[in-house]
Amino acid sequence: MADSSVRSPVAVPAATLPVVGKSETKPTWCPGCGDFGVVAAIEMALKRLAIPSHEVVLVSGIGCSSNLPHFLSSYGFHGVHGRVLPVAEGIRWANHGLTVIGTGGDGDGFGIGVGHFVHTMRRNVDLTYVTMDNQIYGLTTGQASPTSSLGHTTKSTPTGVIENPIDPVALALASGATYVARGFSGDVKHLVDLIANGIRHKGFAFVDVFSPCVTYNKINTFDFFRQRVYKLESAGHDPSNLVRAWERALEWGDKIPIGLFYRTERPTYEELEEVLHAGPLARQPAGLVDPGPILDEFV
Amino acid sequence: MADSSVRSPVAVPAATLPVVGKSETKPTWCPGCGDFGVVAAIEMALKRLAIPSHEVVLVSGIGCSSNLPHFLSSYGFHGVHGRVLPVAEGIRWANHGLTVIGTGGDGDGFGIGVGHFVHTMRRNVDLTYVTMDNQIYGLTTGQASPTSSLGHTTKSTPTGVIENPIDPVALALASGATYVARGFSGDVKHLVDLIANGIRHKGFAFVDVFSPCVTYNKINTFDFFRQRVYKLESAGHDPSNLVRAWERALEWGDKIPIGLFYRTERPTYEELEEVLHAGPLARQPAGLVDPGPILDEFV
Amino acid sequence: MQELSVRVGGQAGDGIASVGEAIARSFSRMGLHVFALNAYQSVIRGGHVWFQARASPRRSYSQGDAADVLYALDKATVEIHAAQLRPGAVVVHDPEKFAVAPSELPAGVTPLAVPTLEIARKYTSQSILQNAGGVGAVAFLAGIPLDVLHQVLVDSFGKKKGEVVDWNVGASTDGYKFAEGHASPNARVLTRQGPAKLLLTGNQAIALGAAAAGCKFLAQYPMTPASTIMHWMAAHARTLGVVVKQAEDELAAIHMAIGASFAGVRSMTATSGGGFSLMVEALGMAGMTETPLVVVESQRSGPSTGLPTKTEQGDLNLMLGAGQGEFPRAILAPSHPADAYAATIDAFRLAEDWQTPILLASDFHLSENFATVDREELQAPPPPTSLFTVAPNGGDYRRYQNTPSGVSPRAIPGQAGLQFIAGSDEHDERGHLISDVKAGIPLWISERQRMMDKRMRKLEGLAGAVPAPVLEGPPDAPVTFVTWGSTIGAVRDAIAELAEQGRPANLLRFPAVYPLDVARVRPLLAGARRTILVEANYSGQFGRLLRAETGFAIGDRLLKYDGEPFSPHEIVARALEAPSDGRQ
Amino acid sequence: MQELSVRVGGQAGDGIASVGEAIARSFSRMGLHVFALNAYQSVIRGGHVWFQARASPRRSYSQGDAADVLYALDKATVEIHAAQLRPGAVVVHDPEKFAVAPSELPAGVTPLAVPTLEIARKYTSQSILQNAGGVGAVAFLAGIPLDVLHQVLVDSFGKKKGEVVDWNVGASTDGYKFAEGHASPNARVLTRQGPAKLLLTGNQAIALGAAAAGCKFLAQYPMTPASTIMHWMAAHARTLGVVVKQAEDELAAIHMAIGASFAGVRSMTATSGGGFSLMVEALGMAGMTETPLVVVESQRSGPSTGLPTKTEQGDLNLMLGAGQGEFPRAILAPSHPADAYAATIDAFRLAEDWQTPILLASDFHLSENFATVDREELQAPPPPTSLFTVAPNGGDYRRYQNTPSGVSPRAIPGQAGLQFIAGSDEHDERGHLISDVKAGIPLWISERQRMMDKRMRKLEGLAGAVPAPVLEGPPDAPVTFVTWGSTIGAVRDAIAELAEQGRPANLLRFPAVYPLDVARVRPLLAGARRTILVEANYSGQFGRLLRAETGFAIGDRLLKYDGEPFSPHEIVARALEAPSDGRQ
Ligand SMILES: Cc1ncc(C[n+]2csc(CCOP(=O)(O)OP(=O)(O)O)c2C)c(N)n1
Ligand SMILES: Cc1ncc(C[n+]2csc(CCOP(=O)(O)OP(=O)(O)O)c2C)c(N)n1
Ligand code: SF4
Ligand code: SF4
Ligand SMILES: [Mg+2]
Ligand SMILES: [Mg+2]
Repeated sequence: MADSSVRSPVAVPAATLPVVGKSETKPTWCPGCGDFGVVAAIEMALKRLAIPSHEVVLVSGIGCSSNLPHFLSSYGFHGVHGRVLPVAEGIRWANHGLTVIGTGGDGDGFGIGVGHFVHTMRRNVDLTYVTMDNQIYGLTTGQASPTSSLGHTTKSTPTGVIENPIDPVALALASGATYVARGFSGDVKHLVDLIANGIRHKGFAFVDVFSPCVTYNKINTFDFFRQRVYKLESAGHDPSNLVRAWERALEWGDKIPIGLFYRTERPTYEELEEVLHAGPLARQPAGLVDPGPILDEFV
Repeated sequence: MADSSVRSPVAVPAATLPVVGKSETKPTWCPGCGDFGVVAAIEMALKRLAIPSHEVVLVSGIGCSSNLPHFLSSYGFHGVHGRVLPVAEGIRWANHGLTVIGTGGDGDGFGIGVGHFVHTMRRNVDLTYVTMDNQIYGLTTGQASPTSSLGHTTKSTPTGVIENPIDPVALALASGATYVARGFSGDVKHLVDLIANGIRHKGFAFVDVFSPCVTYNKINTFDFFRQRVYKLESAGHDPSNLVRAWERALEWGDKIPIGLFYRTERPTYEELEEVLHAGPLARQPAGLVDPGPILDEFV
Repeated sequence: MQELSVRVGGQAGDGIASVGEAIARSFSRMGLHVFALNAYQSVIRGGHVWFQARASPRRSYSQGDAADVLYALDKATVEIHAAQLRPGAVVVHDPEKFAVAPSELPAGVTPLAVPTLEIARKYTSQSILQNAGGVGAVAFLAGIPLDVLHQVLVDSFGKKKGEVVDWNVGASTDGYKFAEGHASPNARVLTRQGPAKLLLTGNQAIALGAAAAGCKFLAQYPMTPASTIMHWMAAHARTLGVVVKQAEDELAAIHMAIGASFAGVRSMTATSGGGFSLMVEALGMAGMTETPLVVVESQRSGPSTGLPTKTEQGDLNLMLGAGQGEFPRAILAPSHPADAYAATIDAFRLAEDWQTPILLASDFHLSENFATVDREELQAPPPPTSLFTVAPNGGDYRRYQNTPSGVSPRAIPGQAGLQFIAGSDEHDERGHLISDVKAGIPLWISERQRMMDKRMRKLEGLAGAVPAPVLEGPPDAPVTFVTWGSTIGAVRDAIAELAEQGRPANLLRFPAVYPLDVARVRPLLAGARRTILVEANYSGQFGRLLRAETGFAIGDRLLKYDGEPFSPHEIVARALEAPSDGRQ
Repeated sequence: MQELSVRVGGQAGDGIASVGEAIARSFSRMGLHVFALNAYQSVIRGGHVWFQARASPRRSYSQGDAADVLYALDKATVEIHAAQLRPGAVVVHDPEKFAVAPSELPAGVTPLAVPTLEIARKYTSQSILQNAGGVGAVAFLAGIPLDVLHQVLVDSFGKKKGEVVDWNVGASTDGYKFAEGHASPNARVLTRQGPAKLLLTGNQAIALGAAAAGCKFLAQYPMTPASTIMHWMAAHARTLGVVVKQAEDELAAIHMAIGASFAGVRSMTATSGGGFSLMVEALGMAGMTETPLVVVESQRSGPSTGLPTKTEQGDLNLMLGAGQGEFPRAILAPSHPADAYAATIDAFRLAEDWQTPILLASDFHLSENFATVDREELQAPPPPTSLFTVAPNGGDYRRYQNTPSGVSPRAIPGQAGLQFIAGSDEHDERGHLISDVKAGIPLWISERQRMMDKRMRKLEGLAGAVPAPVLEGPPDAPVTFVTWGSTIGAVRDAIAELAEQGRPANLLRFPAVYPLDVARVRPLLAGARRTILVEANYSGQFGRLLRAETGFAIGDRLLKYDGEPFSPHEIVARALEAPSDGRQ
């Protein structure tokens, strides 16, 4: 049987409630990795919103970027490759009092995990998903990712990528996401806004972040993006218009938009799931006190 | 060891080459099922294009609709649930002399299989994918499917669906499909055109077909569609314009467009894969006659 | 054994299951025990389906071997089932549809032509009443009082009463009277035996057990024969306060359940072998992150898509091997709905106590067939204790603390001061990664080993915590059947039959097939005079597991992998045969 | 054994692997045998990584136990590895980076401070030349002639020659000369032994073997330690005419490979346990549709993500159980690159002969480490015969014909007149479904059983067709090690060591772990005087399989699951210990 120490239920005194900060684990990313900007931005966004650490859960898959939860002081679930979103959904539905943020890479989210990506968005689950899109598989030492550009030569594509890259923003628009943004880890301040607003947003918020891999992607570098990105906010873009958002999503070349592409309001999954109206599932009473009444149907 | 009969290689006399027709297996669908119209349309399209049966491979997953390959006289691969497209891709790459058509249901293609759907389209693999979209899980006796409408009550959603349905056409546009069409099994003639043109199309051709389930979907019936569908061909739609296609994809309500939403030309995966320039892989010589030269790199 | 069986056959779409259920429920309301078999094909309309309700005063555990009343909705039914009718049986059919000549039936079996369509037309021109007359006739032959049948029919329409209900009552009365005028009740008819029993399927029992155990979250993707767990739970979701999520696939389903469990609710997923194949990676993640999880694996005939609506116990190897690397798990294998209810409650308790995935192995035969259960067999378990098991202890909280049992204190997101990362990589007691900058460094090499030992140690505890193997029947019987799961049912019935023939046999059954407490199992096997392994698979998977664990090779094997459940007769026959050469 | 080992350590990103490979390749070009271990962590920069090249005139099969030259690129390397240096060893380091006092080293080990950075600055201010001086010094200590080293360095730059190459040559010369002036070569240095040997990893051997066997299609998703199969094949795709597809996930990868095989090309997929977990369902589909398929499963430390860059043999249960229901499979487990080449060729032959999936079990230790192979060991197999094995015979073609061997005539799409459907549902000899309107009907119940028998019969043939177990060493030795896969290497080295100590031992190894020809295996086990199971996993998975198959319980077990490969010493130590109580 389990140790007795383990079985003693206990009241939780919510004494001091520090907000999310750095954890005792130092990031293991390569010096200069784009992901440093993203973890900083998430930390600042959570600080800005003053959400206590113990009410935040960071969920990730596998990849360099997916180590992120270890570097902040919140709860975290560092699962397997590509399954960030179903785990995050399960957490939200079990306790929609928590702030749940999915984090991970482009391979994790748009390669192996793209099916969940599409389905979570159509559900409008109220969570935030931040992808560190470096257009490469970092942790496995440099193969093509679903967002690698045509012609990119990598370990798995020594003669160049021959598949059209996935456009995460277009895919999000097509899948019914209610908050669709793109950031750049070279512009942390802007990124903090996108993430903080995403967390505040009621519904699924997607923030794709250009987060250069300085080790394996010699094409989509900080410089590459610095020369190309422009802000939708300063370009008069109307984020409430789905057709305009689509047009912007298709832009790729000398000018690449970052910022908020689209935002709309739609009831969240949690709002539509009536069982949750009685409060977070984790706090609702569980079990049948008396199976009697329900057994009548089997007579 | 294997039987000797099995090991005797043999030349294949391409004597008489009948085109695709019905097989000796009679469809097992419910009387009135929409899938009858789809199998008829595929048969007619293949007849119109005069493709011999032995050069056609129909690939499917699992579902009522996925039984389709059994009812035609071509080769077929009736695989597992949701994996139509990777099997079809493998077949194409092994022998791009074959005409490969993926078939299956909405659950198969847009539920469990949606990840492959997105990736196959961005690759522009030269195959045709026909989905029998009945907005329900037929073979498992009537649960909600990813295309079931909001509010639809089914065995798995007794209080109504609360997820926004997937829009396969929008998803296809966002994923880079080069031929995106929608048909209705109540209009076989029109459907034959869409499928035949899809097969002719150089690249990935997607034809989503409203194919009512008369047993489990009492909402999206033949009548439902008869009252709503209109043809893009008669509405002056320009299928070369991706933004116009997107606008049409968003239409859903009293008027629902069918026809060709979008078509463009882009090199196919098979064209870009240089190894295939020497002809179908299945006919290229295999094995190392002399490993010697390649071993030098290990010295 | 005293028993009477009614079989109904026809095409999918003919309403066979409703007819069958009405008869079965009439029996259970008479206080009789019922085992009801629902046999169908992987097609929605057409083909051939049948339903058999076997009633008896004492509990019978299987569908039995023969029937006494056959209601044939098409001619094929007569052809397929006639051979399994007992002398004295009657075949009910409508002469307007097809004729049945006595010569087409075995000796002692007679046809009874009932004008069901004609009766139906008395009430309506709609086709909804076709079977009511037949059901009435069957009731007469099977000794079901008309009032019992009527109440069952009325209840089956639920709240939507109206003229259809009246028509059904009328037409079934007509059928009953017609039979009364043209035939006599079967000689085996049974009388009322006291209060109504509950009639439910294995899947209903599992869903009910989960609710009783405090399951608040079920994520599932439809797959026969597991789908009806979701259907039942979805239908009761609001009443029970359970969130039921149909996921986009089984990968998502299990990950959702793991996420929910991590966040503090008892969670479950359910599937069949094909879907479970997609859950293999996540199962190991639950093991590694030490997240409680209950997974129902309802087996069907494989391999691959196989026979989706037929039974088999062919996934044991899969359940044993699921997941790369090693982590603790247990596999419970109930045999009967009453048992399934209790086993599900056990599974939740074990998952939470041991913080690891627990598999509940069912199969088509248990999941989709009906059996009677007494109310007392479905007790509410003690209410689950709080999941919040840990006091905040400042910076020293170790989620994966290395304890003697292997079980560590568990915090739940939302608890202040106890934040940790549940990681699928190897980690230390605090949850910090060992896989990156620590891997391969001497200090951490041994820490990795300690963490493996900590987790795997749970297996020893689990072996004692799971239900123990049971030797049923005379301990010194000359024959011992060894079996597990739903196959136990037919073996029990076979043993009763053998006992009637003066041939004692006993049964060594394993309510939990893994982990085994070898010290407890070995003497049970060693004490047997002749062992016969009975399993519904090709290679005797459980027999192989037993041998791997104990070294004991079971002498004889009766294996079945044609999709059909065992019938008691074939088990009896094997017991009566000479033992084989003992080769395994 | 006569041997000399060089170890290099530092941080990820320091170029350890290139330094190590240069030393290893210098040895192999001297005609020496080499076993080279590449130890890294799941992190791209930082942490601690090392590389060890062990050279010997006779083949050594493992990394051995100790080193004679340590090139330390950081201080941590000294701390971590000093204890494993043999007397006479020298530690090369750059004093500009850190100092090493003799007192920090074991007795008999001396530091050698080499000004590598200073040397580098002579040529360039770029940081690309940091290690060249050190490599030169190591070469001197290890008895590598300067010309050999230079040629290796030049070749390693491939076609992109230029000043960098010259700088490397210059700096390494400087390092060599510096060492020559300040130290003497190790006493164990080895001399040239004839023509250069080939040096390659297990994964390179597998990829090469696949190409030799006629593999034309490889679909894979990156996963350590299988990724380099794809890397090698992709780099040679055009030369070899192989289509290499990086799929969106492992589900797609295996389905693509099955599709390609169905359409007539030899196909393969490769992954590690996590990815293989996602292939479980498809594996059964290949079994059911009788499509040939080769799957490489390169194991790493589990469970779940575990230690992605460390070794283990923990996925055997997974490989045995993968797929719901039952279908034939075989599992080959090579131990060394030479062996891996041959086993891959075998795998393709078996897959095609028996039309079923064949698993090639590798692990990190085999896949990612280097060993030397002689050219003669890598023969081209006889060219594969045509896949088009069937003459058109009109309407009577039966793709799934029930034959004595279980293998049926195979047609390939594109062949006229032979169209059939490969179905994952149960089907008859023609490929028509049994699952829908036929399921459960007596005639088809027995046909289902026959189809199961037909497929499963292949297992009997496979048991004879896979490579047989081998008893290596003196047949009557007092100790018999039982093992499989990459662990064979350390056992072989341990046996050599034991022999030197006058303690004979032998080795029962299983090139194929499944299926086993029990009649052949039993006497081999029964004849052993004392058996010791050696496996890199927690529960002795292969030992359990052996017991399930043969009833034989192996007396002693040496199990390791800390992520590190076995070292010969720990195996020797176990053999010298008293036998345990034989409890398994
Ligand atoms: C099922 C499975 N397949 C493959 C892997 C190996 N793997 C680990 S990380 C990774 C991709 C990493 O790329 P990305 O998600 O873009 O993250 P990045 O490292 O670039 O941040 C892969 C393929 C795995 N862990 N699990
Ligand atoms: C891995 C797996 N999960 C679930 C199933 C069960 N299953 C069979 S068909 C089906 C869905 C059928 O729906 P759809 O694809 O829309 O086809 P339809 O029957 O409506 O034509 C499901 C869930 C399965 N066969 N395999
Ligand atoms: S490999 Fe790339 S993505 Fe990974 S840590 Fe280094 S820079 Fe970042
Ligand atoms: S259940 Fe629906 S989809 Fe399936 S065959 Fe019947 S009508 Fe067609
Ligand atoms: Mg990436
Ligand atoms: Mg459907």
